[in-house]
Amino acid sequence: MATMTAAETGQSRLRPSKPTGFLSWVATTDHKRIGILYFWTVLVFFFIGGVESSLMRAQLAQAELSLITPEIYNQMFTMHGITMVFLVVMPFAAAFFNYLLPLMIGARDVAFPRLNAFSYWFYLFGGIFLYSSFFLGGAPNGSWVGYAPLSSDAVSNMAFYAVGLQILGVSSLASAVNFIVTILNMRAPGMTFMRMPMMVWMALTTSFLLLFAVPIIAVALFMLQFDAVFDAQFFQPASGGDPILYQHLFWLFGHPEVYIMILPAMGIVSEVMPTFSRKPLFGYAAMAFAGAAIGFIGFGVWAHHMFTSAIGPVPRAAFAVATMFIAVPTGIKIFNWVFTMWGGRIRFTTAMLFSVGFVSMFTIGGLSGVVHSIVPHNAQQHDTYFVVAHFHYVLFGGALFGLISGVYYWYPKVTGRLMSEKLGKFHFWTWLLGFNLTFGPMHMSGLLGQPRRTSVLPGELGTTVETYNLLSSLGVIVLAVSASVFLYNLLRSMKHGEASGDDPWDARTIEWMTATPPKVHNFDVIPVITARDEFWHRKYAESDQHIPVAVPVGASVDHDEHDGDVGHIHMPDPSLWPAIHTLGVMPLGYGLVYANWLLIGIGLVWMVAGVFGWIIEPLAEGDDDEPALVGAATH
Amino acid sequence: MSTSGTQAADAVEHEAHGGHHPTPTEYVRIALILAVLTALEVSTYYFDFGRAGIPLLIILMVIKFIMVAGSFMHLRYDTKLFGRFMYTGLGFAIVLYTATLLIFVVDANQ
Amino acid sequence: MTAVAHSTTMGLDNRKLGMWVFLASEFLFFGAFMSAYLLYIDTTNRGPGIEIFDIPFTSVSSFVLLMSSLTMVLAHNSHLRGDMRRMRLWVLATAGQGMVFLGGQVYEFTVFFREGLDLTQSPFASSFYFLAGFHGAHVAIGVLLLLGLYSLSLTGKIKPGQDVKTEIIGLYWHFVDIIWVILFTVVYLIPELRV
Amino acid sequence: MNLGSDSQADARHSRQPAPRPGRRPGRRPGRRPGRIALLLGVALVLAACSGEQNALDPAGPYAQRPHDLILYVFGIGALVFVLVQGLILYTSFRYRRREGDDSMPEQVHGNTKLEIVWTLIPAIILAAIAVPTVQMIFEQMDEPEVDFLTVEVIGHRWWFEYYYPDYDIYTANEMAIPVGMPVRLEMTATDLARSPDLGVIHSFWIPRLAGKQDLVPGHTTYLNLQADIPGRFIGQCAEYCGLSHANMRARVEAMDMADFETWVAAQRTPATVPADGTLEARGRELFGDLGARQACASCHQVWEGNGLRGPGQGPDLTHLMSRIEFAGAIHDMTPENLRAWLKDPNSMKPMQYEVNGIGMPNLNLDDDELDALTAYLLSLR
Repeated sequence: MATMTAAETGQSRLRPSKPTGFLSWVATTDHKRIGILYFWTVLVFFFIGGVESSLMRAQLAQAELSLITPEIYNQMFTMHGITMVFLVVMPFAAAFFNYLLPLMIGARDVAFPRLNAFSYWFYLFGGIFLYSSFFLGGAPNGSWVGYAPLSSDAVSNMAFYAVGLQILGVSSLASAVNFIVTILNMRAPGMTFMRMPMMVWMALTTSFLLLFAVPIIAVALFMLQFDAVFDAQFFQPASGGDPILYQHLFWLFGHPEVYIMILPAMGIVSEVMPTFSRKPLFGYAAMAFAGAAIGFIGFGVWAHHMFTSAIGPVPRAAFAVATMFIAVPTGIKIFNWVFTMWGGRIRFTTAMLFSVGFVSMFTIGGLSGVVHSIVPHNAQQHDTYFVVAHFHYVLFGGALFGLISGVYYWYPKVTGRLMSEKLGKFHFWTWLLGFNLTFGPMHMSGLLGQPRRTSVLPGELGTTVETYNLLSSLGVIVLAVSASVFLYNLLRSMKHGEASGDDPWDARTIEWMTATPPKVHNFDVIPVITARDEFWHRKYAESDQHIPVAVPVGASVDHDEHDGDVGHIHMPDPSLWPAIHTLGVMPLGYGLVYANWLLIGIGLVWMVAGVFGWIIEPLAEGDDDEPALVGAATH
Repeated sequence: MSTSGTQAADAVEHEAHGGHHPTPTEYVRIALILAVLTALEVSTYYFDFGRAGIPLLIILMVIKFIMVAGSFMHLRYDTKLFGRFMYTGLGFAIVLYTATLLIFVVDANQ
Repeated sequence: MTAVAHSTTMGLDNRKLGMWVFLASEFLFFGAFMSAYLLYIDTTNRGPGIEIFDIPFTSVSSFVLLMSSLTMVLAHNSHLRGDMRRMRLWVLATAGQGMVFLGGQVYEFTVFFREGLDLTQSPFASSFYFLAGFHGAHVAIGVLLLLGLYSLSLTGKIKPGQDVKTEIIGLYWHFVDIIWVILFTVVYLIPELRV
Repeated sequence: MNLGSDSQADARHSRQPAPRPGRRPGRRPGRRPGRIALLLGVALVLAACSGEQNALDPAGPYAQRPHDLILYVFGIGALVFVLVQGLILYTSFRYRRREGDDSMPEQVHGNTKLEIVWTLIPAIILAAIAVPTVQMIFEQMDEPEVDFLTVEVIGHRWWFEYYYPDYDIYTANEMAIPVGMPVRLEMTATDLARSPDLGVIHSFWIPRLAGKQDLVPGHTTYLNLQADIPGRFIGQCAEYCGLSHANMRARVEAMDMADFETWVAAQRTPATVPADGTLEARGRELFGDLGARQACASCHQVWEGNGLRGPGQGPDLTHLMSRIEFAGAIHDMTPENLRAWLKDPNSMKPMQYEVNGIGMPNLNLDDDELDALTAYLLSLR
């Protein structure tokens, strides 16, 4: 793990300066430590989400079971959805972005380190807030889409959903702004857009999607929450409100959200595949623009989630066509990955296996996605297990496979040790098996008439459907075993893993150029970038036949003008204010859920005071801007 | 390293448009024009412009928008990137929400 | 100051860039409220509708908000020239106009409420209060920022060379103003033409 | 459609013995193109043709047409699947690094021609499936061109109500339709004015007859369906609607025209009033008056010929025994089940009466009352 050098932060009185210990993590503004915080928090929520899904699969293992009551079941699938989308996949990507973006673009940190900490705390408190509902009268049970007017019914407990997601949205929006500015403005000299690693491209695209999508859900959630708690009339048909408006607003956000979850994984795969194929990414420009195109078209297809809702044939037709054509850039990406491998010398490490698994499984999810755009038959698939199968192939077989690939790939960068390949391969194959066993049969049970979100498997669906459900439930056991092995491998390798050295994979991008684990300031000398895959080009020259030839070690290293003395590089100071400020969202949130004006007031005052403390907090080395003027300007 | 580059950045920026900042007099002139336009807008409430009313209001709104954004927010003098952000956001909002409202209109007519 | 100062990639200030990025997303925020308002403009559930608006009154407060943009830009101009006394004056003037606008809105809401336009009355009422109210919340945040700026410059924490701070608060303020330029036309004036 | 319903002397409705599930429908001749291509898809689909709620086993044109289209798409999809997965596997094996091989591959950065190829080919394929899709969207949603039957469907938490405007018939859970005639459903969800159920979104879905369509409060949505063979077609609510979403089933009973006319006539007859002094008569009395407790009649209607026949808060019970199932069509209409239901409804179907007033309350009936009410309900034929 990264350690913090406190040398330069000692002189600030009001800032915590201890390099280790609990407080140092609460106060950290180091993007690497924040990334690590994200990662472990994600694992906790992933575990909880997994338990929720296991309960559901147990209930559906056989027809007409009653292991858990419908009340509990409905909470389980709602919280499973919310957890996996907002508390696992999205922040998992944030973990990678946090840790890697500055390293990949040759920066010392993100543009706004304290805002970065703020994002993390908002995420953590948002998650805790959502889960506190279990102890306060039951979790939300109106499904993760929260369709009004069902969700404005008090019995659905969706006020917690509306406020909790709002909190998570603030976190996402803040990190989106942070990453966009970081990528645009903090690149190392020579790092042009077309030299950025593909992962950075995907981070940029994802951040823009968040930037434009989050405000939309924010509005929908405000309306929903005021409908539920304060009797506003946005979606209440009794006074002329229109529930369809909620669906539009939700999916205007919800569809880009799908790409927000998948694009980071695509970025990871685009880093892993070239490294282990020992070839550059095939069709770099096409990949970058296909990613942007997916994001852009992704904003124009939202109503395809509403093909069976109250919308007419004209919008149905228009959105069907738009939806189909999102398959084109997706196809471009898949072929480019395959041709990255083509002609390479592929080393099948665990990371590479997960990446290949990603491409393969994601293709299946993509194909069933195209099938949904066949509107007349969409009416048969919609809200059945066919859809459940589809989006798990995209988000589990896609996003999660990619993200786990990234864990195996960058684990040595973070810890300096390799994860066990033997356990890793066991993890991969059981993961692949368990995944397909769980979600493969759902394609069929859906087409055979099993709707989703039902707390019981009706016996009248027949024994075939029952068999498919049993298979799905058995698959969960395989997945649970597999996940335990993964966790064991993660923890064990931290101490006992083989030492990795700085560049265990013969990698291509500059995050592998610096020390492993990276020092707190990332690079002793900011590298000057002269090529895409800069690190590779420093290691290898190319023969006439474009075959790489190793160059002598050290022939191409940035001149270290400090001769290793890097103690004076000023890094952002740690600060407690992001955590303190953010904590105010708890009273505010509960106040909004229970319509308690006192709590709302406390929360608001707390947060305003927190911002104030944040602003006037002294810095170790002068003010943020125009430091040269600090001495001169005294009036 | 969030802070170390900012001095240079500001230097670049001041250099880039330092000489083009409007003077206070110019700002006041712009504000006066804005005031006149607002008066014109409000006059639609008192006088009947017939069919021209709504287009007139929209045109006035757009002019005011561009004037404030261009002069007061310095879009006219700053890097084009800022303008691009703003108009991308605005464009997205207009296209998406117009499409949404259109869906309601189309469906209501069926 | 660090020894490895390299200018930002695009030669722009991070905070200013960040503010612009944020403002881009704000359009989507207000746009959603505005579409709800336009969708529900006639859905009054037998309660008061757009005829309740008091155009002359709102015109005055709109005008005040518009002029606050002028004082804001003058504040930045003074800061740029290092004239902190004038800068503080203009900042206060801006905050004051913002408060006048807010006071107007509170008054307006109170009147509407007394006339039966309750938040829970109809989708029209809900969407109107939300649209105008969230704009008001933005103005309120802006006023807080301005007062913070004022007091920090008073205590010497904000110095003549640091005009970026005034500038980004100004950007936010002008943004809130141009949103009102749109709202005033779309929410008040255009519907009024149909009455 | 014109039915001489009054001529029916016997109000007792003899139920159609429902054809049992799994029966293969006669394939309609002269269907869409593209069936040929899809050997693999068809094989997959045929292997799965069992069960009653099966989208792959259409029994009418509104399910058949999308089915034919999807087979064509599944076929293309299967082809792409085999191609891409084959390519991935081939590449993985062919280009894996051999033990001891430390040579370096050629550094290929891309190939514009290839990029164009794999941009254009998918685009063309998609265009090929877009055209029939768009055509069919309108075809499926437009009003049928031939004579059709209209049924209004109202979604409640958690049961479907049907109203036949041509005949002024109310029924619940089970909808009778004539074979071979298109039926146009006009659907909405209940509103606050009528029941404490807030009015939430449901979705009506009988997979073998048509795709699903949501029922949205405040909107009227339409769905066409048609059964080409007689039988009982099952389905269920497909849009999550709260606690008992899983217990909200829908049934369509397709019968020959003559049987349908008989059914209509029976439904139009008033309920028979039991003779004085019988257990049924006692039950009828309790139905209308349970003392301090809420009477059945405050939510349920049994139309005895006087006054208007109108919708109640709960299902219309005038001809309760003409239905096979009750309680959202999850329980068979047996005397035991009915008695258990009256005794403790919540144990048979979770509802939210305590918190939301939705569903049936527990009326704390004693054994005598249960016997009388059950007997009365059993007499409503």
